[in-house]
Amino acid sequence: MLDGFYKLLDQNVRHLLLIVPELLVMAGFLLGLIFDCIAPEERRKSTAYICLLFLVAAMWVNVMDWNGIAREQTVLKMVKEVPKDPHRPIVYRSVPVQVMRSDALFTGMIARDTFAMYFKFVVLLGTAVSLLMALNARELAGPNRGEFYLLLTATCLGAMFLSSATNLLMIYLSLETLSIVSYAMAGYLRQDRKSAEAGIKYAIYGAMASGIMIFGMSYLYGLTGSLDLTGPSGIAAKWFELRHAATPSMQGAYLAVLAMVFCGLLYKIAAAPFHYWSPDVYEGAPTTATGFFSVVPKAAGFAVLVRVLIDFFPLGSTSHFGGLTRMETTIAAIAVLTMTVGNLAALAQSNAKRMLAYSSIAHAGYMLAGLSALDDGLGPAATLYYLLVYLFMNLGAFLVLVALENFRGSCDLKDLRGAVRREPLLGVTLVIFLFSLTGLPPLAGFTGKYLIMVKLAERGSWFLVLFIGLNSVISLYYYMRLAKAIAIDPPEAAATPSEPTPSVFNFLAAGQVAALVLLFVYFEPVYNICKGVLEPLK
Amino acid sequence: MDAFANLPVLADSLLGGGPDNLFNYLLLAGILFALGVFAMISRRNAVGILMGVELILNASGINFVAFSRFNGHHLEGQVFALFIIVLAAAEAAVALALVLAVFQTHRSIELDQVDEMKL
Amino acid sequence: MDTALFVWLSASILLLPLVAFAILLFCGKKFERGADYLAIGVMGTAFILSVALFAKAAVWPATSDRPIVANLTWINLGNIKLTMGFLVDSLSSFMCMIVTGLATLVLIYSMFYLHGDTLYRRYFGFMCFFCFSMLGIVLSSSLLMTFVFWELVGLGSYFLIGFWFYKPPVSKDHHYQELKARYATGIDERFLSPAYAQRKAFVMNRIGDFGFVSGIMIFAYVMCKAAFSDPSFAQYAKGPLDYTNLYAATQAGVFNHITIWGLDGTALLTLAGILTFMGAMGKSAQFPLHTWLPDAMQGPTTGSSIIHAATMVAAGVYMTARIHPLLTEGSLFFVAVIGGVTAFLAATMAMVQWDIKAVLAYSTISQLGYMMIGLGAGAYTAGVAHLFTHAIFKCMLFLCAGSVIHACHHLQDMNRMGGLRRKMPLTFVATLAGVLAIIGCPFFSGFYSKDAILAGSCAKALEIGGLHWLPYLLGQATAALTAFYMCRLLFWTFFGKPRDKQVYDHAHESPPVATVPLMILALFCFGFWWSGTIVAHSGYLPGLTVQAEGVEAHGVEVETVRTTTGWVDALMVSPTHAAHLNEARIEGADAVRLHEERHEKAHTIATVLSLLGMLAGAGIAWLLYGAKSVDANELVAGNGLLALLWELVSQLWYFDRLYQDGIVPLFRAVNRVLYLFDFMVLDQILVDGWAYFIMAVSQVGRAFDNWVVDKCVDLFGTVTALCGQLTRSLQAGKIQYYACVTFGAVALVLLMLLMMQ
Amino acid sequence: MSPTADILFWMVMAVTIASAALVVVAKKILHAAFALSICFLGVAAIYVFLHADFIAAVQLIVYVGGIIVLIMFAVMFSSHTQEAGGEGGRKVLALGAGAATAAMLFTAIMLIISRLQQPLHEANAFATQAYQHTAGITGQDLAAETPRLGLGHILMGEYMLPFEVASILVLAALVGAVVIVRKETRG
Repeated sequence: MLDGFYKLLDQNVRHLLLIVPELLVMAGFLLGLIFDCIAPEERRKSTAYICLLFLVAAMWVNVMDWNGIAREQTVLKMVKEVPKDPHRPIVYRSVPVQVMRSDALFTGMIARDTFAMYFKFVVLLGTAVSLLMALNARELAGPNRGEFYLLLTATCLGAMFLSSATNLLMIYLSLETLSIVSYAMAGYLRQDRKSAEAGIKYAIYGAMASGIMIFGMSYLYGLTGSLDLTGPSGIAAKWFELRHAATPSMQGAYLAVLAMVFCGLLYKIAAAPFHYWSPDVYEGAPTTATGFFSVVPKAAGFAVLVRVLIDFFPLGSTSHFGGLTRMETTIAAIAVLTMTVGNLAALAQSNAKRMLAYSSIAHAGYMLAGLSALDDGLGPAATLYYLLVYLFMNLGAFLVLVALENFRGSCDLKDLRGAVRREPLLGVTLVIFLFSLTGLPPLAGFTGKYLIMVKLAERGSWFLVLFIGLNSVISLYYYMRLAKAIAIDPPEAAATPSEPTPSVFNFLAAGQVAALVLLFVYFEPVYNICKGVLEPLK
Repeated sequence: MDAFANLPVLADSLLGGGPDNLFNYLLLAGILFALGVFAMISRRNAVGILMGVELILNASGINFVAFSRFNGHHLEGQVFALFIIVLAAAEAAVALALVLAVFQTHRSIELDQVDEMKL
Repeated sequence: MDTALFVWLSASILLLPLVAFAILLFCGKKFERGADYLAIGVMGTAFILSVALFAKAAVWPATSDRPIVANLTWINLGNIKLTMGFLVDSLSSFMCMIVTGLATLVLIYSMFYLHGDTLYRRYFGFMCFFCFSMLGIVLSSSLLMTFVFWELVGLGSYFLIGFWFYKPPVSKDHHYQELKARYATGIDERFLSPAYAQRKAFVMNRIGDFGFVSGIMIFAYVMCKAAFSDPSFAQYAKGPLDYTNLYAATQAGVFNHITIWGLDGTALLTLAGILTFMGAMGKSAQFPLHTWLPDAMQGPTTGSSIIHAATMVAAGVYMTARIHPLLTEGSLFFVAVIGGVTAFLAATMAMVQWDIKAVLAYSTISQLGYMMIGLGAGAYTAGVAHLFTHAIFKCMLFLCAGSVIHACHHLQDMNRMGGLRRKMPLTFVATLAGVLAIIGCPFFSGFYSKDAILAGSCAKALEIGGLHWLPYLLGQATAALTAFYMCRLLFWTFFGKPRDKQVYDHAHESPPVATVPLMILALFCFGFWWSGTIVAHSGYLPGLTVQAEGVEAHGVEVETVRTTTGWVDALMVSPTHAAHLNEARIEGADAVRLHEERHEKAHTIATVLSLLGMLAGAGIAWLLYGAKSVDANELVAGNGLLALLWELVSQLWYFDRLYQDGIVPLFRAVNRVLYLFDFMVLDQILVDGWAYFIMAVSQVGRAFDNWVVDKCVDLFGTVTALCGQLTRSLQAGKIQYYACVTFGAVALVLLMLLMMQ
Repeated sequence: MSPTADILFWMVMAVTIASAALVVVAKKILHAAFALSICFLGVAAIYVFLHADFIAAVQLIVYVGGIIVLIMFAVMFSSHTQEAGGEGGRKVLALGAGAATAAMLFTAIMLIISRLQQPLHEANAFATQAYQHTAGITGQDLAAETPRLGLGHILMGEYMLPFEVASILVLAALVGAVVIVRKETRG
């Protein structure tokens, strides 16, 4: 009776070898934890190096893995060759075997496909950059600093699993890993009133959203009898059967169940009306954490959103029981709402951090607009491309903000005035990041917006195109306010002497600017990759 | 109203059958969910709000276990419920730690007074 | 052997200096001390990789016929794909070696020369940036990429010319005025400062680049048009500006199918070739765009030695060599004439300079002219070989000059030097080797390459005659002039009695960090490195067998070729050389023999004449400046014609005056007219008039405004304020409120979905 | 159907719902916490009705034994102030808004259930067909009823990965909670 179980156990252990990046991050977390417990206070900075080492190793393995899957599509497998002539020995030969486009690991818990690997790459990159930021942020300095790096790493692990999750339980679990650890990060500055407030607000709001989501999931499970999304007896397959046999009134109920599930995902990417938490959390959390929140969990959220969306509304089926168009309209409406709310609210902010928080809501709106074009892969591909660009420009902006906050002590616009005089390179790169966030050429922010708008225009969603254009104009105003404060306005008072800015900031900022220019000049291959990684979902 | 046409039918299928009827559990879960929402909105104490969260999580758990039972004993639902409980514990630990942090910084856990950050 | 190895090697060579530049730029504060070691280490590594690349490329079968190309699609414009990538053949790999090797030595030397400079780190960063751009030109596989790096190289040159940007113009330089040194003649001293010189270099190059871009556009247009109109040319749409594609297309006669402005075929190709060559004229300081190079001497001498003598100015020659297969007879003749005129004019100008760097600068221009003669007059290999030999000895001469200048406390006027050979023996030896090389003394490197150029152009002249004698004769005359001015420099600086006691007493030999690179470079001035006759028979260099095989394939006797070509020639076979030989073969053995005989004859003529010229030039220099048996000033004063010529030459043939007092004012005048038009017509009549009109209209509109529009605006403002209030209340800061709104929204959406039938 | 089981079931339902309602409306937060623990006990009993003994046990141990203790602890620690304070109008407003929202959501959920009654029924008809009487069921019946492996095997088999992830999550949450409440050792 237990034979099946042992087989399963065996298979699971073998599958462990296929999630080396995750294992590496996990090892980084655990080793870092041990080190942090035993190391003396002044050596706790090294925790970050341990985590960073494993993150980079994970990134490397991930890229190699990706390369293997994407280029070869085959693996070598030993086969037994029995010759017809009985006198000749039996030979074992390795032959190339076609790999399934999407390998389901751990009995369908996670998928091993290029889509997940793309997002894992983004997530790992974002975490590594955030880790370097955290290492040099003054507000995080203190005897307990090591824990922050550990929390970052644990969040990254959740994001990685979320990128590849294909099972409701796995989605819920990794989403919660992402969330629960984030709450602690938001409330990390326990002496700070705002940080504590941010933490508790984040926790309550997050619990609320995941509550709605799992309530929806329970119905999904009840209806289909499965927790797997894909597969022949999975939710998606069963779902189509059900929908096929459904009356119009049942259609609405099905969509309502699905909408509840999507609540939890939309909350993660801070789409309206689930964006309420984000400005408060972004303002109260340590600036490093804010930069991290605005990129990594959002990327993972988009990963699972795209995956679930495409599972339920496959690409290429232009009208699936009429549901697709309704779904598209819904996404478009959310997108318009999100970008408008984000940009309008950002207009009046006087705190750079909160301004960027609202702006990142708006960017989620742009990306959702790309997702609303589900007829072929191009809309989501543009969103994926935008996400990579967004990683560089938003994280870059926060990076500079952390550096400026280190010696100005605050992110208020009036305190940041004339910062370019003290840090010319960082000031200039911040302006470049802001240009890119606005979507001005010759930076990749332009390409991202352009790709999304072209796709939308192609299928006649002129309304969305118009809104993206209008919103870009609005955003120009407040981005330029920040740029003006930093680059043009004179500094308020005589600069207080403080430690010099670590050169790692200069390096990272310059690297990210280079990436933005490169992604603008050389966008085609990256866009092709984005198109390619959507293939396994089709 | 047309939209509510099914409700009387539901009422029939409810109540009857006691513990053998799936819909009784669904009803209970719905009520707990709604009460949890109610608590989250009307409670001002942070701990009270967290209680609302726990109610919502319990509602989902009941749903899962019920489906698991009536589904031919696929144990997935029970596993899911198990994980919900584990995660609720973890979440409660972090959230209550945060409540203490709020208490230390604000000397109060009435969350409608914790509103420094607004537009 | 796989292409991947070449790609990795090329990419490492190209990107290493860029990485060093980035490190020095972005976290330079940490590298304040170790900037020099970092740059030298990186450049040395790049050199070693270049040697590996060259070694690999040299044994690649029939290198010159089949370069190794690896391309990536850069921009996808529908059917047209623009590419970027590497093109590795013997030419580019050898050039890589030259660039990285010289740069390594120069950087080592710079540790001495720039010691204590406030911008020390920045200097090394700029040098790395320059090397990156230069290697980009060398390795690029398409005209477009060449152009991109071309501009980057210009930028690097701009940085280094203006390296001491804070220096005032020479007319206001107290140090200079105290020394009362004579700089260059014929250049307005008010406009002689690093900051001005860098602008001048940029603008002059821009004129050349205008032609370059036009040429690229003609090529691109023709290639794309052909690819679309004729399916048999469709493959050219992928990388229309790739060199390999361009070569193939030109051979396939693409230009015969396309017409622009009524031009087609050879005429169009000639036009495109000449326009593209204009870029080289700017970068290589060819007549009439040569005036920027002497000014560029305002930069650090070490920068000048690598950029404005050895490599960047040679980029024009390199590019011309790259597009050589595209050049028609007409454009080649143009190249040769420009080269000849440049060589001659620059040599005359060099004769009258008193600034030691200025002499070298004009001589550089003159030598670049030589290379152009070589390329244009059918001596492709000789031209390229001269590029290499010249790079080494001119780089060294500049470093020697730097050593002298440093020893004399930044004095550049040769009038106050003299007799330095006793004080600086090593520098003297190196300078002597360089001078012997540049004047074409037998057994020195310059002799082989220069002689081959003159022989080649003479053969061409013998073959065609007429105006084709012009480049050859100019080159022949220049050989004598070169001997004169270089010997003058040598005698005036190192021989005779010290003319300035104070300077002489102070002079000293440079430390080993400077002299060791000089010695290494001096070693390479000796001819046996470059001579074919010695090495060819030892036969261990792989290039030769390649050549032999290639020639055997074309049916020409191997022995003949061996005796007349060196190993450099064997490697630097012209892309069209094989084709020419093939033509000759088709014409028959007689044609081959005729070809060989003509070359033998030309070789004899050129060698004898240039040796005579060299001896004459050196002899006159000895009479005038070495032995001082004749006083140069008296000689000039005594002869009216000579005085006139002297005046003409010392005013640099009035080129700078012409540009400064003729063309610049002309532009200013045009500018003024346009400005007046702008001001009077556009500003005063159109804009102001419109304003008056609008003001009148606005008076009418005002009443309307007051009563109607203002109310609307007020209304709008009120609505916006209300919206603001609404948004404010939406983000009220209370979590319960957020929960309520969110749950409410969810409930509404769910109900809406459920109500929708 | 066994009437005993029915009555017991309805009683448990009533107690659970009533105590949950008390959580919402109790004036003192301490009372709410007590009500919540009763509610959790009720849910555990519901799990028993659903033949999920293990889950019921876990519910008892983790919720009643753990979370409730945590909550009590937090309440004791922080609520020397009672919640009743503040203006009455605000309180009524909050209650009204909460009630309205909860009612809307409840309606929506009920509508979903009623609309999907048929597919839900089809998918979950197992028990009503095979086990009409749940009272008096024996251990052997349960074993026969679960032909596949038990929860533990499933956790280590099919759900190994979530199991591992959850352990990491709990560890990370612990680190996070400790970091927040721990006293700064310096400054």
